[in-house]
Amino acid sequence: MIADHLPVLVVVLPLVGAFVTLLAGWADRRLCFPIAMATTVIQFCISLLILSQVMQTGPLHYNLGNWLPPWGIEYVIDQLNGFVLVVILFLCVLTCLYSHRSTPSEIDEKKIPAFYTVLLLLVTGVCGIAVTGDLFNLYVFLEISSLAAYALVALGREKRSLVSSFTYLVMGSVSACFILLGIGHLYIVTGTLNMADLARVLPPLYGSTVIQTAFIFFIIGLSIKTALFPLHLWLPDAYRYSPSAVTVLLSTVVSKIGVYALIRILFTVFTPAFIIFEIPVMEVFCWMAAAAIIGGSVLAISQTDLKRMLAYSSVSQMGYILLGIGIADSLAVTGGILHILNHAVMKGCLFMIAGSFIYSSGIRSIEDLRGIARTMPLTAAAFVIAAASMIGIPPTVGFMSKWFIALGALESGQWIFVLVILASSLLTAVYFWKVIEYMYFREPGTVCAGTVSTARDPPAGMLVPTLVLAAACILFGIFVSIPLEVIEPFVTGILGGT
Amino acid sequence: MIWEFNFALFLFLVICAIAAISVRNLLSAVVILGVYSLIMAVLWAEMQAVDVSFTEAAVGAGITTILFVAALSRTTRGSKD
Amino acid sequence: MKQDVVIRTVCRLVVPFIQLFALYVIIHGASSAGGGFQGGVIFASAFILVGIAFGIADARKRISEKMTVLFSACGLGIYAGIGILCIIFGGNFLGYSFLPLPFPVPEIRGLAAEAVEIGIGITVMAVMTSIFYDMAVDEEAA
Amino acid sequence: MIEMLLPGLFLRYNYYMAVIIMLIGLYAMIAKGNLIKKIIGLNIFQTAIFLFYISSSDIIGGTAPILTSDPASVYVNPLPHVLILTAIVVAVSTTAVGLALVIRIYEAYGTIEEDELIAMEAKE
Amino acid sequence: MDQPSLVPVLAICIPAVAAALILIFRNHPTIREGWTILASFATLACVLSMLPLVFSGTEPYAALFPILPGLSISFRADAFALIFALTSSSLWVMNSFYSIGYLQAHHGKNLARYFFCFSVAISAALGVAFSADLLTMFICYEILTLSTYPLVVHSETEEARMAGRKYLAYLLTAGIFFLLAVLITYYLTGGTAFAPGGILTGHGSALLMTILFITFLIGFAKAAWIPLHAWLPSAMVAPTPVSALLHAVAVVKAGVFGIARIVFYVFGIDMVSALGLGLLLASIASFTIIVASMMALSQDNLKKRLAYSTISQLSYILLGVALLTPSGIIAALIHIPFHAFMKITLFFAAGAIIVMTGIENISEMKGIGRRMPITMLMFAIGAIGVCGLPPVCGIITKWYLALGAIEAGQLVFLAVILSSSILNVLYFFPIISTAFFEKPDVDTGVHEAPLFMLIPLTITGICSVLLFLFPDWPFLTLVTIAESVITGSVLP
Repeated sequence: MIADHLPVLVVVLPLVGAFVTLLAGWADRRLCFPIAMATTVIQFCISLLILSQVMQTGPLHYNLGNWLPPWGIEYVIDQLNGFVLVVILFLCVLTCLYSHRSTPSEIDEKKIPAFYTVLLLLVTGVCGIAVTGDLFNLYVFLEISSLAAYALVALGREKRSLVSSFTYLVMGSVSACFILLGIGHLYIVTGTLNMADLARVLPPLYGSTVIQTAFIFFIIGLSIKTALFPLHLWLPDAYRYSPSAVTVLLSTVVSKIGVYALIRILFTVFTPAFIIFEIPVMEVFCWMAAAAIIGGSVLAISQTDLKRMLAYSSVSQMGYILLGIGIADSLAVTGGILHILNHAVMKGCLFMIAGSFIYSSGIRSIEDLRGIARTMPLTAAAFVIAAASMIGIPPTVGFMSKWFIALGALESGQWIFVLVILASSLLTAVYFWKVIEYMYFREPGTVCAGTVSTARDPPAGMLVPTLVLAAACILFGIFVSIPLEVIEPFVTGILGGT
Repeated sequence: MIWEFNFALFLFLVICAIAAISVRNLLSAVVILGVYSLIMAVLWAEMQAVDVSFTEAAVGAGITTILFVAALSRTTRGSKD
Repeated sequence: MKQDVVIRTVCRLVVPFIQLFALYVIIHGASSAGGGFQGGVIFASAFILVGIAFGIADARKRISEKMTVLFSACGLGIYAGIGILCIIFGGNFLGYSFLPLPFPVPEIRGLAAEAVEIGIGITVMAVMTSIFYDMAVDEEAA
Repeated sequence: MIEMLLPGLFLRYNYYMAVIIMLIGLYAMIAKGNLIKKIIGLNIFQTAIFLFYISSSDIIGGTAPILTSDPASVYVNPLPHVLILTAIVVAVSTTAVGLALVIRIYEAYGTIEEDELIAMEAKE
Repeated sequence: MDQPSLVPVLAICIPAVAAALILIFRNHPTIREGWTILASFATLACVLSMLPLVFSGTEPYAALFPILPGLSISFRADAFALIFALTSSSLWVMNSFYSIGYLQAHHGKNLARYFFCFSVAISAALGVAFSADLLTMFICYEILTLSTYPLVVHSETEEARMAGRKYLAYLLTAGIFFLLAVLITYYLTGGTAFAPGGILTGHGSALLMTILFITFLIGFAKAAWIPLHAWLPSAMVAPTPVSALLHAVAVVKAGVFGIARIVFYVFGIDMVSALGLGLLLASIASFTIIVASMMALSQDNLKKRLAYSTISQLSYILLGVALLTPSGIIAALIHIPFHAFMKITLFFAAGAIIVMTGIENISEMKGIGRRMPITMLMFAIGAIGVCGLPPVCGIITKWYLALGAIEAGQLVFLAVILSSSILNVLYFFPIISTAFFEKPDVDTGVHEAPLFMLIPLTITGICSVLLFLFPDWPFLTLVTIAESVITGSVLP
């Protein structure tokens, strides 16, 4: 019986969990973590069940309140959101585990219940985005997750986290407004908000300027959300100044769900027929993504702060995903979607490591990491694996998605993007190798010699998620057919055969 | 509906919006924002959106203004621009 | 402001009416203009008014910060509980018509919708009030 | 020429107004250095979008979508109204979070002017 | 004929497992180094066990798992692969003993990391040898690059780090080109598995093929052809066993081996000769041979001189490949093990001198042959071999290479070979004469290196002679089989 209601449970559960956490925090602060952890773990199990159902029986449909679409809100889960749901909840579980040990040193004791409550609200938001088949509902969940994200960023102890949170809020609200405008335009013309319905109704209207305007609004709004290159300005500060666990969440869950929304709107609502043949927006999109890839890498090279460097690297890596989508070739899109998983795994691991350095030694600057591999061997080893994956060295996950995107670019005859991808691998290598060289091949500097020599690998609560992700970097690289099995039916569905 | 009346409301709305962002005293700006919200509520009532209008009056003109004033009471009233 | 007798008196008179009106708005949400959200906001504004006119401490006596947390959780519990009850009785989430009540279906829908609106109203009231508390009170003073 | 345009213009002038107000709000968010002003701009921007939605559902001669006994009455489309109710909730939440941040920024830095904040951060 | 077998995988896994064990026992020097020795013998045994099969014409083949249609991780131990694998694994045994001796005397820190990376590098080198398709080769090739980087910067001085950066910059950039070439190949043919006679025939225009070929060549910068050679001399700051690894055992050999694989198994002799790419490669190789030899003349640092000598010698292999004639192929393939044995002897000797006397420059080596007679004798054997004089194996290469040049009707390359031999003599014999015939400034008596170093270098030196006397087993036999497979596809 319950099996039919999984799509809604995955959203309601964290919402209830959030308030239970709040109440429990009132009684005893130590209760918050187990509740939050249990919630995310159950959700992860649910998401796995959902995915297996989708793989067996095709897309799931769920009508809230038994109202049929297009009047009621419909939750639709196909391979894409099933996949995304599993990915983000996997990261949520690990982040939650990680936060248990990392947050007490970064957040006021009093705010721990608030932290877990908001974290679960964030999870509610992103799960809602993932499962909903209704545009307006998507907007609402987007705002719930964004509001939670602003609050989480502001929880940092440094006072600059407040300013970065405010900037994030302003940018995020503008993007949400654009998305709302886009939804409004679509609604005025079609009178429906259901995505599948829209896809049915829209084709005769593709020539309409209103539809094109709506499309542009969506693109702008979601570009800000996903921090596409010239619109990324909020991202480095938000990543740099938030508590470690929050950075992990932002870089893996929040940014990925933005990309998911973009893919959903591009391919399900507007369909490839529109985005490829009606307006040449994908061309522009590809160039912007290419600029993001190169620009993000170049900026990352010039950073001295580890977290900030990783943040710019995120800008670059999001470019990969968007490039894969923008090329709109079935191989490239497969690569782009695969990179959602890959980047979540790699970047989650890297930010966890950056957090571990801060936790064990207080070191944030790359130069102070000299010789830290000797005292934190496991953390440093995980860093090497994740960095190799970011560079795209086989047999790690990063290699596979680059392979697909580059192959897709080749197939569609866009050589220049192949070169961009390959060149950026080199740039990525430059900035990660700098860190690795400092960690492994230098004596501790005079300033931080003491802290480096007393640093130890973090407690198991932080180390285990890090190592799990590092292992995932290699496992998914070798067994890449597992995620591909999920992605390929979706891509075939929207773009025809591979 | 009487479009002249509507149009006048719209003009007021624009004037209020401009005033709200250009007045240097933040408290005045907030109060003007409240007025703006009220006019908006009236407009919506005119457009048959009674429940929305009702909400805007309660939330936009009411709670939001109170929140702004509360925030101002803990920060500062002056603004450079 | 605290010394202003007129304001304090007017407030004392007005607050019960505001609350009554809020309840009216909540209850009639499903069938006329209004609803849980608007009603909740109006209810909260009553407390906020008390806070402004008599000082935060006085408002806190009427509804403490812990109570706001409790209320918001309860409201949410009503909402989610009814949704899940519908699932238990074989409908979809919030599929009211499946609730086994001895009334005709439209009535059940109406009743369940009311209950949900009340839940929303309580949550909104509590959250709004607590936001106001957070903003209007210095952390040191609290 | 103008005579031909006028009916269309008047029919849709609320859309143009909405766009103008939107631009005012956006301008405030980008150009104003005061954080409170930015939030005011955000509010204006959001309400303008709501106005846009409501205008879209407005039918001349329609009645409010409240249940009446007369089945022949023409309703305006109620769906945008429901959407806007939700959107208003979102807007006020955003405002509340923003204001809370402003208060804490003021406590930490003693100013809510963007340029002064940047100057202070650069000094650190 | 393929025979499903996991032995190639086992050969690759043994060093990898040893690497893990080394990491676990990182704080117990004896156990740690015991694993290295044990693994090296086990690997050698594993590789040797495949010889009878290959001699009888079967090829152990292991397809691990498919990644995509046409893409899989697969290994095949054909004769061609075994030439390289046998070289690497047998020299690893020697190098392990030598490393222990050398590092106890020199650079004695971070040893766990050293042995770990060494094992991984060997594993990757065997992977390159056995890989049955381009993707597997690329993966192993990249791992080889990364695992040798910590070895290059082992001493952690600023100079070492600079060398390491240069090393990575060259090889990772090259790796990108390699990847691009693999991508294009996969895109054109829908598969990446090697096949004798090539897989690219009929899959693109002449221009595209030429570009692809050049991309592959750049991709194999490990072959150190000029102008992509600069990383090799600067990597000389590494400890001597690492230099031996780079020059003889794994790294540069992986480069030339890769090029040979590409020419014979991806493009195919037919296409390469039809497009005139053989001539292109031969010109590059000739240029490298001559120029690198001249550069070697001007080096006073012994290891640097050896490095330039390597660059020159590697291009012998490339030249043999480029000639595309049976004798040329034999010359190319046989030079992989022969050069390895000779060069490792030279490096071991150079390392022994550094450890015992601290001398790195040739001009300071007056009379060192009297103090370290065995070491210098072996050095002389290696040098004679590299010059191509009997009774050391180097002459066999030169013989076949000359034959190949004549077969191809390109007498200009014959001239290149001969003039390079003269250059070799010019830069090696002064060392020998300085060592043996000049009087030392101060005579300090006989100080041979410790046995851990002396024995391996003696063995490799003697092996170099033995390979001249009995070249058939196993290398020439393997080479003949490989050659017949390659040319057999052309001339049935």
